[in-house]
Amino acid sequence: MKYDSQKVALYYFAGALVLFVAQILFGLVIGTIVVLPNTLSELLPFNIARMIHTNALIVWLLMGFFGASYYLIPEEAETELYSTRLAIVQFWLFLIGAAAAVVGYLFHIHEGREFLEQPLWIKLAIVVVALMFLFNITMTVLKGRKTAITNILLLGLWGIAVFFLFSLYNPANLIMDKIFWWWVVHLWVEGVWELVMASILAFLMIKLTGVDREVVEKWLYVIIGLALFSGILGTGHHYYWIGTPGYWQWIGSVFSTLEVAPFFAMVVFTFMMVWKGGRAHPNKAALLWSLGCSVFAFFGAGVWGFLHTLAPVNYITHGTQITAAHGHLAFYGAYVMINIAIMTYAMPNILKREPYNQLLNMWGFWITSSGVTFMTFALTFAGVVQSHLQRVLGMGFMEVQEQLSLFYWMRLGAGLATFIGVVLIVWSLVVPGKAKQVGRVAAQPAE
Amino acid sequence: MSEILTKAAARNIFYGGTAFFFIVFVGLVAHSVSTVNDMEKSNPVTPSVAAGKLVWEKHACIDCHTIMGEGAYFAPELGNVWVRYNGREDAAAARDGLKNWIKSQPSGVEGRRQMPHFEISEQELDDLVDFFKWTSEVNTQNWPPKVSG
Amino acid sequence: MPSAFTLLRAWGLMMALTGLSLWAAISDQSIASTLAAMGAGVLKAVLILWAYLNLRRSPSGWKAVFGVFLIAIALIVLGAFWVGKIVK
Amino acid sequence: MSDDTENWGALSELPGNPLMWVLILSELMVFGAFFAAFSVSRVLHPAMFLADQVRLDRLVGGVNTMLLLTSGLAAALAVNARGMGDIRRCRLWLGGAALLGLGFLGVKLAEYSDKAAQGFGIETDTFWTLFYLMTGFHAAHVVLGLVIMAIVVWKPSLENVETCVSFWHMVDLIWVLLYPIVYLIR
Repeated sequence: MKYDSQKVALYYFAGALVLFVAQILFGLVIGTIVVLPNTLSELLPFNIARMIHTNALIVWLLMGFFGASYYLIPEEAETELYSTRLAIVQFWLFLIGAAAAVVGYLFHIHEGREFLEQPLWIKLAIVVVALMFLFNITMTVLKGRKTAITNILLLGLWGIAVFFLFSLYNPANLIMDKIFWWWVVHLWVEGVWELVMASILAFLMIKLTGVDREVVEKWLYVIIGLALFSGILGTGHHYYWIGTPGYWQWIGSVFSTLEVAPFFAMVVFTFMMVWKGGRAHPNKAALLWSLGCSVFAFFGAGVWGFLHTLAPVNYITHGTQITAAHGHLAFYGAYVMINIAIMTYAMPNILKREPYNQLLNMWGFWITSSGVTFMTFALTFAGVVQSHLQRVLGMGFMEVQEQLSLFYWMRLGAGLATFIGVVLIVWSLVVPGKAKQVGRVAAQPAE
Repeated sequence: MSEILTKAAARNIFYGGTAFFFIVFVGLVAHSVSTVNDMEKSNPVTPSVAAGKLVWEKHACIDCHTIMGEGAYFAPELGNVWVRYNGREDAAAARDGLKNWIKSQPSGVEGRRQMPHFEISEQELDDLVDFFKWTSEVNTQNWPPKVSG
Repeated sequence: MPSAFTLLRAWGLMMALTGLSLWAAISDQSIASTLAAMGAGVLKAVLILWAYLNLRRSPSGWKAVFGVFLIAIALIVLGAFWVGKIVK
Repeated sequence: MSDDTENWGALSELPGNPLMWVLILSELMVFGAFFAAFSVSRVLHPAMFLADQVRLDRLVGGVNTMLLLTSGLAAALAVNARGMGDIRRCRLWLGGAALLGLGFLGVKLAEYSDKAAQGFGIETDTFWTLFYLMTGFHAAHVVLGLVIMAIVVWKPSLENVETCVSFWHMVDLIWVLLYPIVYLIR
């Protein structure tokens, strides 16, 4: 860490980790309600717990992106942040807004579109927070060095803000509602978020492998080119059955098949860089998360996405547990892991510690990843069975759900493992390692 | 020097290509929106349908149910619930059936998923049913494959 | 860069192929005209790559990539056509 | 195009900017998928495809093929002129290529309005959906190619001309495959 203002990222990483734990806890709650339906049914209905689970995820990922930007932009732009104070004010506003939303949800104060349940005033507050953030980082980049990484990161972050504006538009016609709801949801996670992810990954590759910036930035352009050339029209795979014309089935099938390509390129990219770089960076855990990120994103977003993206397949699987399986692995691989990777890299630097608790952190990696992987398999099997019974044989929904309870128990178990892994990760990031341990890790020679 | 030029050009091609795909996307969405507007002529969003959608949102129904396959997968699909209740043949019975079902929740049956009790007025219930009826008449390219949803 | 003569020759060939496939398609609807149409299309694609895009100077890896692409398209199209004939 | 500092890996071996080749290869995949989809759909709905395909004018498609091929020749000659340092002639050839491209679009528009007048729209049936999507998406690329040409006429560096013309040839390449598949093979 070269610039004092990078420290402000710590607020965001801390806030993100708190919400991460909350997200997993509420995931356990709804996982439990699925298998033991009478749990909390009066006090905390499924729909409320579910919106906290998903909203906490989105908010903590965004918070991690903000933190990552505050950490890497000064270093890339080679200048202090435009305003540290603004960044701190922005953090508290965002955290208080998120907390207010969650407390409000518990008292049934919410709106009713999936993932966008925040009351209007919170949505407006998010817009204000986003503008503060964008102003701050844009000013920083403008006064400093401009690199491909800052360039693409900024484009991604501005895109996040612009497409969020569509959350304010809620027409009475459900089809129109859905068409533009996807402009937030899809164009975020399969569009501009990928730009943020790819630029953070590129930054980590430069730092961790020692490969030339030139090489990394070229890869970065290839990856994001593939991502947006396929991802924008890939939105078509959400327009199959919502009242839109039939031609979307062709567009969605063709373009979203290509959405695998950028994720594949990311895998090749990270492994090539590590292989070519040949430098043994002392922060092995950060490298593990970076490599894991590209691999899990490829499987979660790429492979599991392709699994049900072709219109004839989606006709049968749409809205079943297959979607849930894909959602869990894709979010974990692409966005959870990139956040943990940058935190694992940056937090020791900010806290002026040697890379510490690496072993614990890597245990966290393996346990969490195994948990999410097992969960994905359980849900995939559940989805296949559900698709067959409900969509081919025409059995009733509740009847089919009873057949799936074994899978749901397995999912809950996997969720517990995930939770343990998450605790390990958070512990390893927050609690300083023992002095002896630090010494031993630091003493390891670079190979 | 030329190195920098190549990368600057790469950036411009990325922007240009992205703009191209986005324009094509916007054009197609604009066309789709016009077909939705055409459809509204035969299946208009009446004030009660619009009010019903607000009831649907007020109680965050989508965080358990799905509608046209989108939602939380915890409770049945409601995009075609009107058809499932045989509303096309006997509208009055379907309306009563749906309203009574909602009013009778939670069932309290042990081991069965519970739908919470919502404070919904008679008027709101009618609006909600109108909303379901409207949704069931949307051309969803024959989705879902079975009436079970 | 290919010489103007090379380009002109490729252009002339492609125009002739277009005329040929058009004539074959209009004059009869047998399998021969299908083969002629698809063959002319692939041949024109090869000429575009070879002369216009100057791929003859590119490494064999790239030639293989485009070759496989064209062969795959031709096989899919003709295969589907053939299956359609059998089914009918 | 490939000294050591400018190494984009295999992409450096192709004429023009490497990122344009990312775009071109993506497009080839997209159209390849559409060609496959079209062929398979024809097997599934032989009667519909036969009845609809008869409505297409093969001659119009042939004329368009020739327009694009000739435009491609002009574009290739523009690269040659630029390679010899003759910027004025390069611009002239590019202008000629663009004019022929406009001619292609004119014919295309006339064809669309004729079909629309006969009542064939994008939602009429699977054949027309695919016809409009494929040819429409291709025509959108022609428009994009014209925009790129305008930019390159303004800034005609060798790399720019090569990049632009590579894209233009890709548009040709797709059309020479699209023409037999959609118009000729019945």
